[in-house]
Amino acid sequence: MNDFLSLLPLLIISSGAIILMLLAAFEKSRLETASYLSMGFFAVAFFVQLLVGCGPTIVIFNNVFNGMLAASNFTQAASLIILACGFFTAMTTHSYFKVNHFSSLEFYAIMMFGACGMLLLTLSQELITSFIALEIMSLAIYVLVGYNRSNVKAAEAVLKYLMLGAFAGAFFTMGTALIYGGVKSTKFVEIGAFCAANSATAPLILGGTFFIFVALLFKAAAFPFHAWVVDVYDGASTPVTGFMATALKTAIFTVFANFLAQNSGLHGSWVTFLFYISVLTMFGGNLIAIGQSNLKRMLAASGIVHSGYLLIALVAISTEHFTGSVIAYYLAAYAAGTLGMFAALAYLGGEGEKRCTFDDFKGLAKVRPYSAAAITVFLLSMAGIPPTAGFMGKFYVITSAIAADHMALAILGIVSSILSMWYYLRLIINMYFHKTEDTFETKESVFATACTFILVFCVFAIGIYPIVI
Amino acid sequence: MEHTVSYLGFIPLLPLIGAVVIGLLHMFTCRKTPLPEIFYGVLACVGPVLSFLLALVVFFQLKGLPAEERFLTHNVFTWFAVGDLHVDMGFLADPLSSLMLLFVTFIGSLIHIYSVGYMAGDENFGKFFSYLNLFLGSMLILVLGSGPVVMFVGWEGVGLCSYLLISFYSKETDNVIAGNKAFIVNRIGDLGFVLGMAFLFWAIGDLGFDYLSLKANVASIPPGVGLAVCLLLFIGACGKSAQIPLYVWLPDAMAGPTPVSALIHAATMVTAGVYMVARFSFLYAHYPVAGSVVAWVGILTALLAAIFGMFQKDIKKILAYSTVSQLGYMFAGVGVAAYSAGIFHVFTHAFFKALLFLGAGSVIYALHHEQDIWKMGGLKDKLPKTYWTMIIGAFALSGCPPFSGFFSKDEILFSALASGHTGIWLIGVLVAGMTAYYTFRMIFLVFHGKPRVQESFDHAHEPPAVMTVPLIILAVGALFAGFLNLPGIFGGNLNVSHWLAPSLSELHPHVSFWVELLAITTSVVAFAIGITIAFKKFGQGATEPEFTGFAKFGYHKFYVDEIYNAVFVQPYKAFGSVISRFLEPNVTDSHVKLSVWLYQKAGAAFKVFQIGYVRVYAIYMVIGLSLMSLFLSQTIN
Amino acid sequence: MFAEALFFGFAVLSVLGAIGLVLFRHPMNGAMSLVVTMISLAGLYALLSAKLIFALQLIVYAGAIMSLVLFIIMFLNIQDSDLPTEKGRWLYQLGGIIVILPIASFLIKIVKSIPGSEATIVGSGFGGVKEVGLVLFQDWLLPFEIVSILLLVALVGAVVLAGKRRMGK
Amino acid sequence: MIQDYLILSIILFCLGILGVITRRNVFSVFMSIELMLNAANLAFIAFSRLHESMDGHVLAMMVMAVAAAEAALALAVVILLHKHKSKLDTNIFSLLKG
Amino acid sequence: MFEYALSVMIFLPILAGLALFLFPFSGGASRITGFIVSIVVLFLGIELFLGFSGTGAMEYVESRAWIESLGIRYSLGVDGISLLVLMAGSILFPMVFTVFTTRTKGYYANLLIIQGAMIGAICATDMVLFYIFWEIMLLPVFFMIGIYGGPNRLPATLKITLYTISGSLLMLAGIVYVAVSYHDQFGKWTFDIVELSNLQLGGGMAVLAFFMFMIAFAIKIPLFPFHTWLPDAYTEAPSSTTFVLSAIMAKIGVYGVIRFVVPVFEIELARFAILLSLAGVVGMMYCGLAAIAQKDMKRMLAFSSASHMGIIALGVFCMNVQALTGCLFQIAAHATSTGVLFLFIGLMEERMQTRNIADFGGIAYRAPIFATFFAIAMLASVGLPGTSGFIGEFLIILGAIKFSGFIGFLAGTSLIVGVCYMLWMFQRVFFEKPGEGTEKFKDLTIPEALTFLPVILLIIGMGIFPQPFLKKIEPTAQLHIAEVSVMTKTVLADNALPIALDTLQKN
Repeated sequence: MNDFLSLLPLLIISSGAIILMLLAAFEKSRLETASYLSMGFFAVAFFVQLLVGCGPTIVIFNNVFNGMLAASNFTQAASLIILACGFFTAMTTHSYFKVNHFSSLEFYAIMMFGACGMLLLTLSQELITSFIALEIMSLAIYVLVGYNRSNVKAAEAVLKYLMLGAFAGAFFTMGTALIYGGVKSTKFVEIGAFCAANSATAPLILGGTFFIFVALLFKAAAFPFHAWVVDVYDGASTPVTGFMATALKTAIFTVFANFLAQNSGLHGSWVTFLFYISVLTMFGGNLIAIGQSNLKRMLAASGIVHSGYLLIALVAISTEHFTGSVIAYYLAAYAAGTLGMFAALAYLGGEGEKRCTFDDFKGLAKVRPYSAAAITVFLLSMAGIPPTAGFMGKFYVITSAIAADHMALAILGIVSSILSMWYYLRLIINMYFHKTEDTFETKESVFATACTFILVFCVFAIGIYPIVI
Repeated sequence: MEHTVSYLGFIPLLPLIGAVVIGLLHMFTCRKTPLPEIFYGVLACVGPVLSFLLALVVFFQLKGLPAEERFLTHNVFTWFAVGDLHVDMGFLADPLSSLMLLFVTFIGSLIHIYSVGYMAGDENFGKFFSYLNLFLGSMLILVLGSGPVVMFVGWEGVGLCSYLLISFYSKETDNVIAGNKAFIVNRIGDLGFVLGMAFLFWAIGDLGFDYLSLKANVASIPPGVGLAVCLLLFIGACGKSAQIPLYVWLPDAMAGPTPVSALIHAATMVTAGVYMVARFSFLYAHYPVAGSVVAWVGILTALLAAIFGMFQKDIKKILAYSTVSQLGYMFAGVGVAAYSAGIFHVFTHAFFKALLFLGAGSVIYALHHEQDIWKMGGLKDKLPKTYWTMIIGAFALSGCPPFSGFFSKDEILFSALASGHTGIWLIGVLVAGMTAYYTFRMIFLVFHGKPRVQESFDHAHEPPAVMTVPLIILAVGALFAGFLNLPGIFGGNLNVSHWLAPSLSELHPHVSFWVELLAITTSVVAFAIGITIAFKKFGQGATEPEFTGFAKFGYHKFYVDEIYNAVFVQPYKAFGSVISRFLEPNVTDSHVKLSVWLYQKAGAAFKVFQIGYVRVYAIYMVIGLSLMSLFLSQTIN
Repeated sequence: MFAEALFFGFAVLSVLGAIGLVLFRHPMNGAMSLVVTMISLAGLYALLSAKLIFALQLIVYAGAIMSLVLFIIMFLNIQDSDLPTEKGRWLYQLGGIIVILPIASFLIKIVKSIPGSEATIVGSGFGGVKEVGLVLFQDWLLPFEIVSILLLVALVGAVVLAGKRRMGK
Repeated sequence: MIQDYLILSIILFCLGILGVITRRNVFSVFMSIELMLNAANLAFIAFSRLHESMDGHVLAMMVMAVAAAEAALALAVVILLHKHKSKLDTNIFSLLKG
Repeated sequence: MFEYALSVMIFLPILAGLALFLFPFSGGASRITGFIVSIVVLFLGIELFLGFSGTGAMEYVESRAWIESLGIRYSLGVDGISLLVLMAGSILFPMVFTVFTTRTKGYYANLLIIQGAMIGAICATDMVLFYIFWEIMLLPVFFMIGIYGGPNRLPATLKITLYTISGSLLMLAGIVYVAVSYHDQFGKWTFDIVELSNLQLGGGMAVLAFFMFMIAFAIKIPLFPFHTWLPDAYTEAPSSTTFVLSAIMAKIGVYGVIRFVVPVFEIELARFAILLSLAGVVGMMYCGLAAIAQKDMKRMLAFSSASHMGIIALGVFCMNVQALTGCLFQIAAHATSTGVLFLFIGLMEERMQTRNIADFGGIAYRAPIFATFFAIAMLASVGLPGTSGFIGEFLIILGAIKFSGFIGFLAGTSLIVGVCYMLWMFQRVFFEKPGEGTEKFKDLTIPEALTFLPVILLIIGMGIFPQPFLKKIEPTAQLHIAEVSVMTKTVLADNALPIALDTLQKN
């Protein structure tokens, strides 16, 4: 029964997706109905997930699924974040599609399929399952990115994402093959057992993990696999970008942590590698972000930086008593800030996302003070200024890094955080300290603002009452 | 030993209260309906006079005690106590301070009274008296303070008041600059004072940081520290008492109203340095080296100021340099460990210098603020009271027996000789002659001969009684004060020396009668030569000479001000400009600017990599992969 | 012996096909050479006693997927002028080989380190439909199930991206 | 023996990479990725033979399924791109950059 | 009744400020609200001061679990170190609302939030809590300068914000390092400063962490050469913000060093004390020199403030009771004098629409009350005995002499440096012939005079009766210094000049 409960959110979302898909077949169904429905599904799934108490680790339906799925507090937290992201994205799209008419009902179905893949990804304890879940998620996101067919930029974005994603996926399969060759199994547990028994640096394991890391790092937009992310975020429509930036990253890092945490030998041998990757990711991301004038591109680049922080947390996870709390907390904090940011951009962007650069937001505070304040809160959270959630997230990451004797990493993380202040403040400065040039008239629904302000609340709530799992 | 008397604190407090009350009244009324001057005048004089009366009480109470127990203290409250440091806001009246107290309050009161007449009609009448009271109050704190820190309060207080009063006519930029100069130069000296206090504290101050405790523990001071303390304190004294190299502010201090000059030069401020050295005589007595430094600095200052004095044409400047010169004597006195002689000279000097300044004030008042002696002349008949009183003052200043100055100066020169400082003695004698010369040069030019500017001469008239009475009182003092301390050769009583003895750590070298006689004779001869030359040159009226050669050099005060300006002031300002124009934006801030610049450039450079071709992105990935695998293949053997 | 000769033949064919894919300018030619590679691979699977996969490779890959690709290529009616000129292709390919060499050497180093690579005799059931089916439905039920979701997403996605659509409201 | 299969797999995989990074034709790139997946499949089968377990066969089937799904989507994207520019050059699609 | 006084003092202004933001208040209503809130805080502060017993321990402690897994607590408390800083933060604030009367609600709301956050930073005894308030107080400053500042406000606000945040983020790493070391040594998580002071740190990492702390505080203080943000920020900020920055916020930097660096990094501090104190005195002289070349009055005062902060910071590095107590006292004294001076300049700017020194002249004749107040504040700032400025400076110089004769001498030059530019400015602005603009210069109105009078009286009162204040802070200073171990003292002695050394041995 417990096994079933753990799967229940996933089932709710997947059946919701199918229902919506079927609904799309009816001429009469309205887009708004679909958005309400998907909100409802996400909300129900969220609360179910919240109510499902979870022990340390449950292997779900061990007999039937052969130990390929496992739930823990960490996966529960991750799926909560993913479901919340889905919920808020659905809220955001509700008003976004009022001014941008390119959507159809399938949008929500595909989004929920994507969420489904993400949930599977968090639960999976086996490489090929992870791969399929990853592909479900990716394919859904590809479709969402390219959903606006009339927009050539979206098409370009989907091209880039699809090509590079499939390229990275090929590495994943090759890595799986090598691991299979080395271990004779693709389950995390058995890989861990093998590494414990033999050496974690056996050539096949080394090569296999390397290729798998490449694929995961690609999805996480780590250096040097980051180049796509800026263009794809730019090309995708704003709510999709928000969904991508938060939920997808959550799923990827969850599986990444699950994979690493099963396996102390593996973790130990890859720490140095991840160390350099995380440093390069943070600084590369900052350097890209500083030169951007488009907000979505800047946020994409800052997403790279945040991936760098998450990699710090990965470097620092202790395999002995892995709880993933630091990663989950950081993801939650990051998701709240980023989603809020994209939600605000989605309704402030106006028709066809005409307001998208830093300069377009000059003087926002004079005309729409509350929206400006909300954006400020999100930016500050992303920058890691107390008392927002972002600060506590960064604080945990640094604490875990120093506790794991990675002082250098902590300091580099902080330096990168300093660098990132630059572009976050730039937007605040534009909003507050410049003369108004635009009227910022928008036609958003109450959902968009509600979503933004709930997220403001979340940012503070997560920050002030950090429930560490 | 010590006796606590609770009224001691009132002596400085009374003028201070006066200052606050007058100040507030003036501040709130000056813009609308100023109060009548007489109101301020009375209010201003009450404090000093009452203080003087209290000082008399103190004096007689002390006198009633046995010589060793002549200490009256009053610790009003603990000022601050931190760790071992314990500073009381306390007052100490011993023979030394009581003597100072007496003449400071006495002369101060007279100057107050005189000022009522002198300042009549000034729009800032109230402000003036507020400052004047504050000045006197500060000086009394300085004198009465029970320890160096309390003394420092008065010390800085008089510095502040001198600033306020010198720049009193603040609409003229020069006056304000003179005030600034006084304050800043004093502050330089204060640095020495503070450092000296600090060293003193760390040496022995933890056992009690007042004079009596310090004196009791002076034996345990490490020798090096003690010497340093002496020299540092002397720097403070140099600043306050206008000694080389910090004397430059005093002549400029003439910018203030004349009674202020009188107050600064006679009763307050400049004597503080001498007083301080005498106060610390228990320390200086252990360090003859420090004493010699003091004495030499003093006598050289005396010489230098006398040279400058010979060539000045501003009546107040002449008097100012004479003060510097006399202060030099005093330091020579305390330097050769003749503390009582030094203090006695302070005492007599207070009378005749106040007299001379107030007299000069009368002249200036009579001539409508004319200060150039080459524009005066023949005023003897017009201003008889002023003339006669000033003559007395001049004799006293020049050291003519039996005027007060003679005895005190002679005592110093004699002590120098007796303690083996022959060089100091010789210079002292020379300066005595020069003093007589420039003093009487002034007297002759101002009062004798024919009027040089007829118009102002015609309008000149004797000032009112409120100004002349103080002159007369002071003249009496200048005439007879010397007899309070008749030296041994005249069958002397040495009253003052004996009175001061409990306060001072003085050595009395035994000397022969002949040495004493030699000293007196030479100084009388020097005086005679000086006055003769002055009479020859100026007695019958003379015209203003064109200064050439050394005279010009002397008139321009050896260009010391200019040198200071070029060596200290301008570089200071220039350095400030360099910092704010160049260093601050380009050097100190460079780390910030550089990092920002680098960051932006790097960002711009990184943009190039985001080329937009999907194939290129794949190439990035593969290059990264390839580098990593290159690295990883090292680990496979 | 025969097996080795077959392996060699298939290996050469598949590599040639792959090289053809990389080198041919026109995608049609590339697709054809890829088909060659895939068929050779099917042969290799057969050599490795993977009977089911051999069949699937021929049916799904060489058959279904490649014919889909070819269909699309023809559907789009690609003219020569539509194709990128790719002038510096040779240079790129040279550089690409240099860049890829470390990866290749890394992988080959890994493979070389595998001990005991001589193929043993396996039972006749190995790789058969029934046997693989048993493994699939016993041990690998979950991936099999979720592949259905994947295909569903691909289906809907392809329709959304390429198909006709009634615009939102 | 098995090593030879694996080396062949590696050669094909690297050729696939080469195709991806050197070609500008969308189809070629896409087919190169298919080639890489095929190389991985070969590795699966080879390892499967080595371990004498049939898990590798199942894994290869899964990869095929994924490849099919990806192919479907990729071809849809190709059609989408062709509608926009009637070209198959990836370099043409570089509006998003900087 | 005063059990929660500290929490109230922190959160009342913050909540009031947020309420002002969220609800439509008019500018006037916001000002009244701000004034009332600050008066409440003022009374709480005074009540707290009077009730403070001065035993050296923490008083008014509030401690509540917050983030249990890391031992982070919501813990507040006041001891001698924080008392006077807290007083500065609570007593001086109402002035802002009475002097600047015509601003919009955002202005007052920001000020309220600054006050709450500053009090929070002062009272927090948990390092993380401190850090949080420390960062929060910067944000309103950022907005104040950016929205209400002068013409070059953008670079100025960016500079101060980025500069300070850089420092404080480094400090965050330091904080975490300290807590992690504590966890390694004692096996439990805590960020409480009292417990962390038991820590024995050593090695290169400790030095690194020490510098992270020091850089953060050095930037905030600001210590040479990290002061370069200051002139721009002080000049461009609206006067109320400059007041807050100079009077209180800079002091929190010094306070932070005393509170967090001295107990934890005593050995590192002793090792680098000579370097740091040199930075202090060099900064004092450098900024003092720079001040004299300024044409803008506010900029001059900004440099002057930086110059004074150098001396105040020096008081910490000398590590003896006198210097430390002097430093703590001077924190409050300087807050009163410099803060008031900045407010005065704000007033002058409002009246004359210029800050250029050359545009002024002869104000003393037009506005005697103003001139007198200004002069008193100025004299306090140059450390004249009888004003609040003297006691602290004297104690610091005294302590510095013990620490090192050379440093003491350099510190003493502050007596001279300060006077030079202050008198120069006073001459140009208040004396000399009245300029065109100053002819109509209005004297302080009665409300204004009543606003400033208490502070002016405080300046004089603190100069004449410092003991009631010192008595409350000195025990803590004693304790603080006593905790500095013998080893540290020997390290210190290595730096001292021989002349100070033999006095040291004697004690």
